[in-house]
Amino acid sequence: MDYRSPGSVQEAVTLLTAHNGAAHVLAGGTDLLVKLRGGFVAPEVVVDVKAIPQLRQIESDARGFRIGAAMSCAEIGEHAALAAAWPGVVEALNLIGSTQIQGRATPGGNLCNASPAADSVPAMIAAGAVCEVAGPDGVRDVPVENIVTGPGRTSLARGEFVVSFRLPRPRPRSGDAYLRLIPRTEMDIAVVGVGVALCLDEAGLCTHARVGLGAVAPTPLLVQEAADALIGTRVDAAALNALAAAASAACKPIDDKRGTVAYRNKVAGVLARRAAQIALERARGGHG
Amino acid sequence: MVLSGTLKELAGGAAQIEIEAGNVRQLLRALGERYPALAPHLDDGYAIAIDGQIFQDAWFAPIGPDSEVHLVPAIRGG
Amino acid sequence: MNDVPMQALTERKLKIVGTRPLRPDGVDKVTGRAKFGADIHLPNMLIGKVLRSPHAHARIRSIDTSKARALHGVKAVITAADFTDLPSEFIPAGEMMVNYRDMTRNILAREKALYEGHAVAAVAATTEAIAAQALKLIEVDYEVLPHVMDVAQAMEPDAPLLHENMYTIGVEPTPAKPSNIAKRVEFSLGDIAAGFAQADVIVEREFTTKPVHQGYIEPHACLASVSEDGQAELWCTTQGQFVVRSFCAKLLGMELSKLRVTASEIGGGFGGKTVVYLEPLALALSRQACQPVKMVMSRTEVFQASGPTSGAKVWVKIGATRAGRITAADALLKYQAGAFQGSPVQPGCMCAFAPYDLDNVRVIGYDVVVNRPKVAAYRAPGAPISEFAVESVIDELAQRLKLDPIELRLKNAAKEGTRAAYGPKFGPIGLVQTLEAARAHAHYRAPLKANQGRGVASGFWFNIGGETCATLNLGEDGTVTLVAGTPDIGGSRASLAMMAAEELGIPLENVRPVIGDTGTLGYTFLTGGSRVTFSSGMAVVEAARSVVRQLRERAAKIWEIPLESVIWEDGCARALTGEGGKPKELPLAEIAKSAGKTGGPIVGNAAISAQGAGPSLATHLVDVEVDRETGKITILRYTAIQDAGRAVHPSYVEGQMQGGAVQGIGWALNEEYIYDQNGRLENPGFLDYRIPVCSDVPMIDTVIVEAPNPRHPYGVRGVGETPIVPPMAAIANAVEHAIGIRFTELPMSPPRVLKAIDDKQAVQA
Amino acid sequence: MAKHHVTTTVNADPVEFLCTPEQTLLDVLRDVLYLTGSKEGCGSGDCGACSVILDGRLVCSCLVLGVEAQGRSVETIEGMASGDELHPLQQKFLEHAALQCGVCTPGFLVAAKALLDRNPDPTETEVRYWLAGNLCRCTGYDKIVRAVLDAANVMRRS
Repeated sequence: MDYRSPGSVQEAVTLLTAHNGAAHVLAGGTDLLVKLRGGFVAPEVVVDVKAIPQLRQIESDARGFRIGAAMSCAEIGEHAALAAAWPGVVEALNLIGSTQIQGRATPGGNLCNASPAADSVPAMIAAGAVCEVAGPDGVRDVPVENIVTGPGRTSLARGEFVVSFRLPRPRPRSGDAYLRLIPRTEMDIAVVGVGVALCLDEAGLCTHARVGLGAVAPTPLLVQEAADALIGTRVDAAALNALAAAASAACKPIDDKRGTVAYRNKVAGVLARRAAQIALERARGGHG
Repeated sequence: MVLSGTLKELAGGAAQIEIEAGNVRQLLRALGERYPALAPHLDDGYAIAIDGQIFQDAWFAPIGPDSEVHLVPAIRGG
Repeated sequence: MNDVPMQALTERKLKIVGTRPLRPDGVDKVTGRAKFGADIHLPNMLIGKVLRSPHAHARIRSIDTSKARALHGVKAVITAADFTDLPSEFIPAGEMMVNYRDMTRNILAREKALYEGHAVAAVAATTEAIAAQALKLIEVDYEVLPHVMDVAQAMEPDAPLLHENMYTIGVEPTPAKPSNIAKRVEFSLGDIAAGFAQADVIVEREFTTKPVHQGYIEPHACLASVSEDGQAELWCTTQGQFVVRSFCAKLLGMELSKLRVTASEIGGGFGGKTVVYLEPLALALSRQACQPVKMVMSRTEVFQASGPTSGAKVWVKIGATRAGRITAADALLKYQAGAFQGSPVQPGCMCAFAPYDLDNVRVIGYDVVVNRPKVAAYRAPGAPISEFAVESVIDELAQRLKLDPIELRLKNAAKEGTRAAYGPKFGPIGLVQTLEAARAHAHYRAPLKANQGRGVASGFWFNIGGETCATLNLGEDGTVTLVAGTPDIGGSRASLAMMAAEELGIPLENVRPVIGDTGTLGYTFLTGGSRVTFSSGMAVVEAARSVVRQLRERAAKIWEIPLESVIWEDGCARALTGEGGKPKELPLAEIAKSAGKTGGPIVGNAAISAQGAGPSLATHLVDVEVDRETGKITILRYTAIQDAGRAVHPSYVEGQMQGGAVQGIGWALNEEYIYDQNGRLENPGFLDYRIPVCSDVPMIDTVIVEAPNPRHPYGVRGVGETPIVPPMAAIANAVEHAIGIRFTELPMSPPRVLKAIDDKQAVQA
Repeated sequence: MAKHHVTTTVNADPVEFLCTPEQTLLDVLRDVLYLTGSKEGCGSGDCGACSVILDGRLVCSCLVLGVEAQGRSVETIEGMASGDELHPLQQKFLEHAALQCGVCTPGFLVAAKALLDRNPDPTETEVRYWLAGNLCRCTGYDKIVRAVLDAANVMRRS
């Protein structure tokens, strides 16, 4: 195995393309190094993308935020403006692993590791984040929900990698939240994860909502039915129950070492309701 | 002396036995002679309780004339 | 010393024992200087690695190591064929009875691989990468066999058989057919049937617990160096360097004197480092290569192949009168031993009802082999499992009798003179004191909110003594080197040095405690069974008293007066018969300085078989909150109360109580082995084998009660093991009081708890 | 695969080493530089025993490649005391008996230092969550948390 640390997107694309898929992107390494050690992957070369400037900065302008895919979750958590605008996304990023993991783990890695249980992905989906993907044919935009195609599989073509995540400026009276269930208080993989983003009009009616679910299907899900349960309502008890039912209904989970089908179905609804209540508080608190 | 559980069965159901012995070693020897079925088990991780006081690997621990003696499994620990 | 109890000094004014000085090895451990198992490097050192079975149960038709041997950089390859087979006989090794036929098969599979991760071969190479490559080149021809993981299934007559030659011991007549049931044990007192006939209320339940791992943070590691003439050095992380020497010498056919074992600092053991895994392999590889060989387990290997404690099924039935007097208690224990016989079912049986004064009691236990790693000791081996069941039933009995659970326990508590179910009568024990302290504690009266509950449970462990040596070397400057043979896992250097300084009347900082290797002391049994402060403490006190006698003798010679007229106090020899009635005085340092001229070096030795360990009993209080929508349990408050006999260094006694309680919390809430259909472990790591993390637990309040052990010069009882006994029942009882559901299966993980809540609602609807 | 030549800073001293691309920073610290204070408890970032501070960030050195240390600054337990003076955290761990076996202690101390460098006045809850990535099986965490809070207190006053 060789190690390369390109200084530009183009250089990285060239390296990744050259090795016919035997090249592996190294961002935070919190998943890759475990796989390397376990012998689950044996790349010819690992391409460390942390020396590429675009991947290591957060830009914000009138349109919104651009988060470098190789920023560490700890760094992102320290960006006050982003945390104020998208608290749910930032909370989700800051739930990934321990303090030590936070110092290394990145949003790009959390997404492209393609685990159904990745904490940041349901929150990013709810927030409507869009990935900037660079590859041999240039740069293209891909909604976060279209990246993961199955456990460990992504829609990225050979030579492609995620450069950044774009989040819009939050609309007035909007809020987002992410909740997950883990058996302990820290250090676990989500058994269920739910991200909710919603927006109210002056009258307090929900005009816009997006709901992302994690760990309840082969890929993180964008659940339109769950969003529809909120849109046009005052996000009252009835709407929240409808949301919970829709979230539970959208689950296609499996029994595994972390939870049962029945458990995931039920808790997805419970967490959707709780996350929506937090998002609602934040929307009423008034963002943007 | 008193035998219980498994050892009691091996001793043909005898629970309370009178044995002349001045110390643990003499007691084990006498016990083995009286109940040959017991003999192979006596060195098999047993401790001796003399008047409630447990002795492990102490052949020469003295036994008083009216002492109550129990054969109990040896204890290890974590 | 063996049999004559030393005069208890508990009334004497103590200057050092009972205080909280800094531990002598502390600075090494906060600066990274301390050398643990994997921290030693030698020139020309090879790296050893183990090939492990991917199957839970498979016959090994053949092993071809030729390709691995041919690989450049590979210096040694071993299989079971490199170890002579040993007969099935139980041989004493210290307090342990060891079956070397099983041990030699556990370190390297012979006829069969009996669990996933069972070692099959090992290699030593110049680099770890080459060793790993060599493992891939070893060809093992397996005939995969049906496997059995569950204790009840393993007891079925048609269950897959692990050992074709195993006939149940303890049933008369011995069965004609082999089975997975290695042993049946029974303890009984009085008349069970008559006892239940007198009962007004009877509670009967069956409980299931999962195997749990000791979870020491330091993986097994060792470094062996065997020279061309067969002299061997072994450095390893172990609870007992002398036990390792006995095991390895027997397994490798070496003379004890040829093998010198040095215990490194040990990164946790809890019983799991009382056996050998890598050590004999490293020695065999080093013997073949004539180079040093270092071996370190990965965390995956630790979970797959080192011993957890038993999973079990436990049935308990207890009857009591309306007044709350227990009339009869009955229990049936089925413990998993793992791949070879030797579960802790026997102590499990003996401890089950030990906290109670019972006239009619029976406990039957079965030791059953299954296709899992061979169990190893884990903190109070066997007791937490049976006492979880008993303490849960006691709590339910209290509910049915409308009695306070502490009140019910007090009505039946064992005390001095109580006959234990396993036969003997207890000496002085402190259960009643812990129960009264619990009832008096503010925690017991603190208010609770909705979905919150409080639980109580008590626990018992025997504690042991055993073969122990210690040496005190008095230096010419008056400072003392204390050599003990028991590895220091939790601060025992401090408690031993404190007892030595107390006896000699010198400052603690003048005593330097070190852990001796097998060449420096006589046989000393391992650190386990909560025996170190008791046994090594007893040996240190005896050695110190020998030093004091020698010091008095030297002073008597110098003053030319009889020994009898010289006393020892405050670190000085004193004679009352001085000029003009003025007492003569010689401080220790003065006598030490002239020792060469007054008869030679002053050394105190003790080699004892420590007898008279006193049981330690505990009562724990816990408050929990249950999230009814997710099934998640939160520990809100915890108080551990225990009889320490006497706390030599109270901080480290509290530490044992707190650590044991939190291990118990993990056992109760989330720790379990998860195997797939093929008997392969799905969670061999700290990510999914969930031991408690810092944010999972509150502060663990402690109350030390002291009912001195008359058999120890300072009244010491072991304290290390008892604290893991009460937590599982205390938490299950608290959960029952919070949501009205009694959990009889561990762990009480969120999916299990939520299912129970939903099932209950379904029934009510 | 040829070894990489890495120039870095360890505990404020310039250090050069050779390592293969596969070797982790922990492997390099322990087996190349013989700084064995950082321990390997799991090799997967789940126990924190290998905690080091990399350019001011707390990380698990088992999840960092040795080659990634090029041009960076690494702080390990060996650099925590200054001369013969223990860091207040080290002193408080001793005073509170916040260690039993001691194998997790270097990781806890490095992690706690990283916390107090950022937050000189943490609450008990903040301490517990910050240290959740450091496993201790001996102490039940009680005395560790007390030691960290006490050290923070002392450091604020001095």
